[in-house]
Amino acid sequence: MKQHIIVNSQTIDVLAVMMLMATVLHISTSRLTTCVWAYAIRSFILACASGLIAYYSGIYHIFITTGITLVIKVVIIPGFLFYIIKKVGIKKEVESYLSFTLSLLCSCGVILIAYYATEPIIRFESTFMRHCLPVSIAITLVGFFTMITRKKAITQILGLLAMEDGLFFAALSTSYGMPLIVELGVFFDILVSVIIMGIYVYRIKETFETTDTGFLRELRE
Amino acid sequence: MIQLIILPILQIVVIVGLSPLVKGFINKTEARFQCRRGPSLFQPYYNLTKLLRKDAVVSETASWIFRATPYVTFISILIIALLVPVLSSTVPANFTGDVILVIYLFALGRFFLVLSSLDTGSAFGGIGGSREMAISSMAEPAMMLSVFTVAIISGSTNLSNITQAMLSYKLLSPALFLALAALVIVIIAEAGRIPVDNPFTHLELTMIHEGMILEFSGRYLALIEWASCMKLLILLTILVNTFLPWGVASGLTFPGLIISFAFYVVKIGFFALLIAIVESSFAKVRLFRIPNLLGTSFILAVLAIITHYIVS
Amino acid sequence: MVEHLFIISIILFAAGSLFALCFYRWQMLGNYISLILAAIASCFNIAIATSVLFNHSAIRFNFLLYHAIIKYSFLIDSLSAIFILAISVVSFIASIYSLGYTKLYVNKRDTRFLGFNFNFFLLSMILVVTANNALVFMIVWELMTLVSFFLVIFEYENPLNRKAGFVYLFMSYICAVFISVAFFIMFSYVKTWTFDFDSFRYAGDVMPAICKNIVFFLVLIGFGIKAGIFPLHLWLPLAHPAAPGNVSMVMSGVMIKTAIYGFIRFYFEFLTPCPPWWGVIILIIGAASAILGILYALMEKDIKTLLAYSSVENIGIILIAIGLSMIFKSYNLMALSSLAMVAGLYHVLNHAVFKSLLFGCAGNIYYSTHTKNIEQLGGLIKRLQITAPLFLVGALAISAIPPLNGFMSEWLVFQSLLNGSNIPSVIVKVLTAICGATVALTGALVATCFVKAFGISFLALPRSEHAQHAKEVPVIMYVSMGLLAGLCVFMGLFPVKIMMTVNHASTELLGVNIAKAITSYDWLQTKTLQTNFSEISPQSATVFGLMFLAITVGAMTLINPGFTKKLYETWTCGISPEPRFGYTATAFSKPFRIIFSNLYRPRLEIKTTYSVPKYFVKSIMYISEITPIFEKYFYAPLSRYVLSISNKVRWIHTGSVHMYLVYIFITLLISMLAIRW
Amino acid sequence: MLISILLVIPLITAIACVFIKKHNISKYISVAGSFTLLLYNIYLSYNIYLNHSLKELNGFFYVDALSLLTAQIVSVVGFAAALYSIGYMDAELHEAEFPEKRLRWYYFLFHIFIFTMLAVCVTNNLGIMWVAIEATTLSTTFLVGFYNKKPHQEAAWKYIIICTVGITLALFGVILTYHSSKDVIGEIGHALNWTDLLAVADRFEPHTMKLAFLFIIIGYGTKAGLAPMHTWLPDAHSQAPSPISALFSGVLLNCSLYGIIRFHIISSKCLGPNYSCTLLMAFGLISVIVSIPFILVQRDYKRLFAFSSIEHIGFIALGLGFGGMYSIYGAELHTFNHAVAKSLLFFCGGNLFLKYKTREMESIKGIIRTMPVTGVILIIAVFAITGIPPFNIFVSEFIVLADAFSSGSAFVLIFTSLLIVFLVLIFIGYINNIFKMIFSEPTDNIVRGEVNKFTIAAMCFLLVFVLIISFYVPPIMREILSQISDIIRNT
Repeated sequence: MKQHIIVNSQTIDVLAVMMLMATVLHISTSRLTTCVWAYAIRSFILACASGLIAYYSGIYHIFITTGITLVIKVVIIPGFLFYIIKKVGIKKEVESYLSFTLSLLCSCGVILIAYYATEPIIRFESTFMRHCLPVSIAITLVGFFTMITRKKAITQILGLLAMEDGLFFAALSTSYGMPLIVELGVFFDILVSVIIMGIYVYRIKETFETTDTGFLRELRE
Repeated sequence: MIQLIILPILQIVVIVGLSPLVKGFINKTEARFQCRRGPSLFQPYYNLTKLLRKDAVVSETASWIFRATPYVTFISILIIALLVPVLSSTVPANFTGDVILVIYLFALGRFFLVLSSLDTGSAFGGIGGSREMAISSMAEPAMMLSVFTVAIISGSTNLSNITQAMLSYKLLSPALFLALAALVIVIIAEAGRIPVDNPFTHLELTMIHEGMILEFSGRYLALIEWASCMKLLILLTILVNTFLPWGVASGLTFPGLIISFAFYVVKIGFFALLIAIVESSFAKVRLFRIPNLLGTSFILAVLAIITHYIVS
Repeated sequence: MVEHLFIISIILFAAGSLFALCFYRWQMLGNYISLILAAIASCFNIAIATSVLFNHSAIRFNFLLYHAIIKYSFLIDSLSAIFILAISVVSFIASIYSLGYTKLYVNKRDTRFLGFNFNFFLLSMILVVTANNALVFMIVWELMTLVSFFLVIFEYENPLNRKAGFVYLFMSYICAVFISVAFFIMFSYVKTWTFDFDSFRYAGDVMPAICKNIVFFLVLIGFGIKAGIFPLHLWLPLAHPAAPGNVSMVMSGVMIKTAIYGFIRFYFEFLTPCPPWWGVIILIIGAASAILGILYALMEKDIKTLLAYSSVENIGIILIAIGLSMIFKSYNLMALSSLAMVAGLYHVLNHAVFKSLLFGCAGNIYYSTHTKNIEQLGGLIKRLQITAPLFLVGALAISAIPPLNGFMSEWLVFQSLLNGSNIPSVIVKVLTAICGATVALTGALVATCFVKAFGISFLALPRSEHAQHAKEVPVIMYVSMGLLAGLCVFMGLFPVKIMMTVNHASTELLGVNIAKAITSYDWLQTKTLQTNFSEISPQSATVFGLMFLAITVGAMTLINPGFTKKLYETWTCGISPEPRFGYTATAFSKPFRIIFSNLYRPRLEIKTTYSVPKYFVKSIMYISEITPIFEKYFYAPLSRYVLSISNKVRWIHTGSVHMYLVYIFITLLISMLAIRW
Repeated sequence: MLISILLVIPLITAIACVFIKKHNISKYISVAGSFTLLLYNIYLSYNIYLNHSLKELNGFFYVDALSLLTAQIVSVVGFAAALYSIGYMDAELHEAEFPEKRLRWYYFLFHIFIFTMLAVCVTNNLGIMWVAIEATTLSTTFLVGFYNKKPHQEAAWKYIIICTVGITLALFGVILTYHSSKDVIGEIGHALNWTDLLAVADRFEPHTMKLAFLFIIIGYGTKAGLAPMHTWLPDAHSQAPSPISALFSGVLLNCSLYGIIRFHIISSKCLGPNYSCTLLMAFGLISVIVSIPFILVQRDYKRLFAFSSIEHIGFIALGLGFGGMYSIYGAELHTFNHAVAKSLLFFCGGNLFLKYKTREMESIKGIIRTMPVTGVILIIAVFAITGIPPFNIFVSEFIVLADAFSSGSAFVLIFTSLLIVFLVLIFIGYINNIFKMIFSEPTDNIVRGEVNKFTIAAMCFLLVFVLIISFYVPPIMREILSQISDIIRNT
């Protein structure tokens, strides 16, 4: 795709920042359901972004991606998560190793690092979409960070999904999405992995009477 | 011909014949020092002849080692007698071996003696044997080093060559002197004289050599006693004829031999006297002081080597 | 022709091991077949070695079976031939000895693996000294280690044997690592991807001095471990006693010599020219090993451990000779260097013979009494009537008593030490002289040690039931030992033959043939040894001795024809003698324990228990043991340190998934920051 | 068509296994399937040997020597594992460790696992490669948690969480690579095709590529068990059924390493070899270091083997990092050697577990008495894995180290000398732990005798490879290896 499409980069950047905000919301909230909602919202924004990009760049297979995103990430996965939460009957509070303020500070640091690391790249970047790459890395890292701090299995899944969102956004914004087959494969994998994790959350609840993965410390040196 | 037949016989005769006399002489002089008349000079001969005629009592525990030992000891000393320049500096059996062989032949005798001492299964034999080995292994390096000094100075380890070299090498260099001092101490230790060992004691706990031969009797005892006398004489001979080879005949002329014999007797006599003086003026040192004594002689020998290397 | 012999012998060894393995029902039969095959193969190898030595024709093989980048190439030059000779002679004896010795294990345990490993062991040693390629050398070297390891832990029920085996394995792995690194460094300068020794030969010319020194030390430690020099001897006194008698015979007799072979290969072929101080270091290490080895041997009660320590001592003496040879070489005194080399190789052969003899006799003792502790023995000379004199011959030979072979090599060592006076540097001169004194001291201590070994275990009264009821061993065992004893005498009486044989190797190594220089004729018109210092003819000495013997005996009978011996019990202050009165090994070596007390650091403990009235002693217990310095102050702390460290580190596997994620996260962030620089 | 068949075989086998209800039949089907796979793979490898590389479906599949070796390992170990599974799983079923109907799913997942790994090897598209690697995780999660007891679930959870996170990072790496290539790569359909990327790799945007390779090595490194991302590995290996553990350390790690290597090639063409080589060396050395204390002090033999896998992967990474021709050659040889030897070890471990019902090493005694064959094979395997001559791993290590020394750069020398010290420590730990089990008096309550025939057969099958490579590397393999080292150094 050598031909350069002038995408209205402001909008994309705005969307990027909104996704970041959604992620931060994900950190700052203490309600599990809110986290899931945050995920749904972020996926929605992602879908919008991909739609825009598809529209502007005229690479139409991105529309397919958009559709799949809407179906899987906005509808199915949150639905599945709500189902799991109800079925397993997890307490609604999010338990964390770090206090919320502290984890917010940490995530700020992480975001800074993301910008710092990508600085040489975006320096050479053409004028548009300067924020996309750092933001997507930031989202990934913050998602990773939540996986570390959150105790419950389900919240770890959410963190993982956050990482995936960042990833998708990176793929879309920096290089107009990957080849379609790859996208499909990735979607499939994510779906399956979430389902498997859900199953395991269920099983762990069955056997350990808790979904706090901090208690899984049988196997150690 | 004469060199090959007469001289060896002569040497053997001198060593075998004179050795009891030396012992007798030392005893006599010591007796004199103690203001006794003491036994006659020829008492050792009487003892030996008496012993040789006696039958033997052998421990029933003992094995063939015990019976073989006297012969082995005696013969090893006899072989040594061939290798040492006694009258003439040209030793007939020169090719047979050198001073290293001499030292190791002594070791052969000792080896069997100690074995026989263990063979009887009595505690005294063991005491004597283990002490003997301890002392001799302390003495060995010092001896070897002092011999090395002479060997390196004279450029050979064959005793006769050493003697010849020494004949030409008139003055007594400091290296030689140190080596001599070392060797004297070693000889006292090897021959089992005071202050290392007391040949007269039969007090169990102080015995070394006597302890080993406690079970021997009859001709066995005779052979061993004789062997020890010869050992002393041979050590002295090595001492006098390598370090102070004055008057040793270089040729094989009859008068030359006579003269050198006279010199030999005098020198041996002198050292025998020295031993007697030492024995009657010192007390026997404690067993575990002996290493210090021998250590001293070792240090002297090392010094000898070093001085030689530094000087030359 | 000879090439075929070599290949046939390899095949025979392999076949032997397989035979041993595949007979399950008739294990004994399989064992016999394998051992006989091994014996035949050894004979072939003897033939090869002699032909190589006397035809001056090196033999090369390149087996087509090649590796990723390496050819399996072997070379038999005269140096290898000398070692093949030693190995094969001992292998031959050991094989036929084992025919008897393995009876010890019949129906007690699975002898298949014994035969299997034994054959492979012999084979691997042959291959080690013939390998002509670094990788192949390492392979066969470790093959040797492995099979000998399995032989060491053959009786693995005994935890001591297990420990011995593991220590042995660890040490020899370290040894292998050092040697490999030495090869790597040399290789990095030679840069031919075949790893052939031919490319390493005279690699010394292209290497910078610093690398050569590093390689020197690597090789020193690497082969030093195998040779058992102090303080790397740790495994040796453990492993050799643990192995079955026939095996420890081979291990102590020749396996440790392969390390000497390695030293010679490296220092005289790969790393030439070498600076004098290398030789000096070897000399000092040799002296230290000799003296310390024998000092520890002196304290031993276990006869096989005692022999193992004395192997350390003999390796020391060999190293003294090798070191001297290096020094002379570096000062370009080639003739003297060759003399020293001859002395060293001669002692290699001698030690192979008499140490195997001694280990074999120790095996006989174990066979008939089932104990190796000489305190338990005594009076065996009346029971093992043939083993006793054989052991005596071995003891005399190892104590360098003329006219046996030990004396000749020691004499040569002394001669070469004396020749140290030709060295320009004064310090080295003095050092050689002091080494001479050390060798003398060692000799005396060896004599003491073996007087103890023989006297305490064979003489006096039996001190235990085992010794009481000892029976003479099967014929084959003492016959094979008899062969070795004969060799001892022969090599002592005809040193020139051996010397000439050895001389080929040193000639090829150093390019100077000293055959003419060091032989002359004595009055018996037999060749005798002579150096620029002196000459010696053991034959004539022996002849004189026999003459004197005849004379003395004759005289004795003349003086007292009706001489009678009355048997009576030993005088023990009037009590009838008991076994407990006899001197024990501990008692015998007591003076040395006191004299060298700051080396041994003996721990004494006397427990006295009184009976009810406080005046009568019921029993007195006397415990005396010596601290092995290196084990206590070096090896033990090291291992403790490593273990504690690793225990501390293991907390990182906390088991919490969050923690694990943290590791990844931190790694990610750090490296993201890192790549900006 | 050649390559597609390679993928189809395990797929069919899997489906057949799951649809046949009776596990007695399905187990033989699985063996047959994996055996055909093995044969076919040999045929394929001969093909590659003739014409160096093979493309299919207009470049969607691409097989060259590098992928061939990995596929080869997959099929060899796969067959051995399938064979072993029969014996092992029957024994476990006999012990009623799990309900019978689950066995079908075992074989199904087993072959899906093999399928995904083959897909990793043969695909040309880096994105699909990522998908396949993620698919390996997903297909094996249930195998790790197969017995579905507490520790197994825990292990499975850690496994899926850590690996998915890592993999996600790897995907980011893929995206960044794509991003850095987007200015130079042309037609979008072929975007992310490795061959096409490599062709133009020298014109990539370097900074992005740097970041990309970083993400890749951390992401795929997690799956490959490079420290400090290795933490899932010991748990998963110790809890999975032994054949699966064998596949894990024998094959799975190599597959993810294969992923790293592909990117390593690209980035070393784009940035010059130093960058990626340094990263590989760093992570490799860290892995070796980290594995040491756990090998020195260890209670559980399966964990021990797992940690030694970490060490060996680290060694391979180092070998690749040294970057010399022969060091890469050696490293690739090492992958094969490690695969067979380590699988062999895990099989021995499986037999021990069947016999003694425990993974605690101090409660296992006298193997050589109770199970002579397993004991002997275990000895050989241990010697092989610790790199003792004359066994195969020694050869590869020797070659790698020799080349590292001859490279002459001080940096490499330091790494190598450290590495050698560590190897000694690891050896000591190994022998100390294992031989206590082998040579000792067996406890009386253990019945003598082997577990069953199939296990022994599988072990002998691998043993043959170990011994052959120890003394002789067949010319075809040598050719393939040298081709690989050419590919990696893209000369």
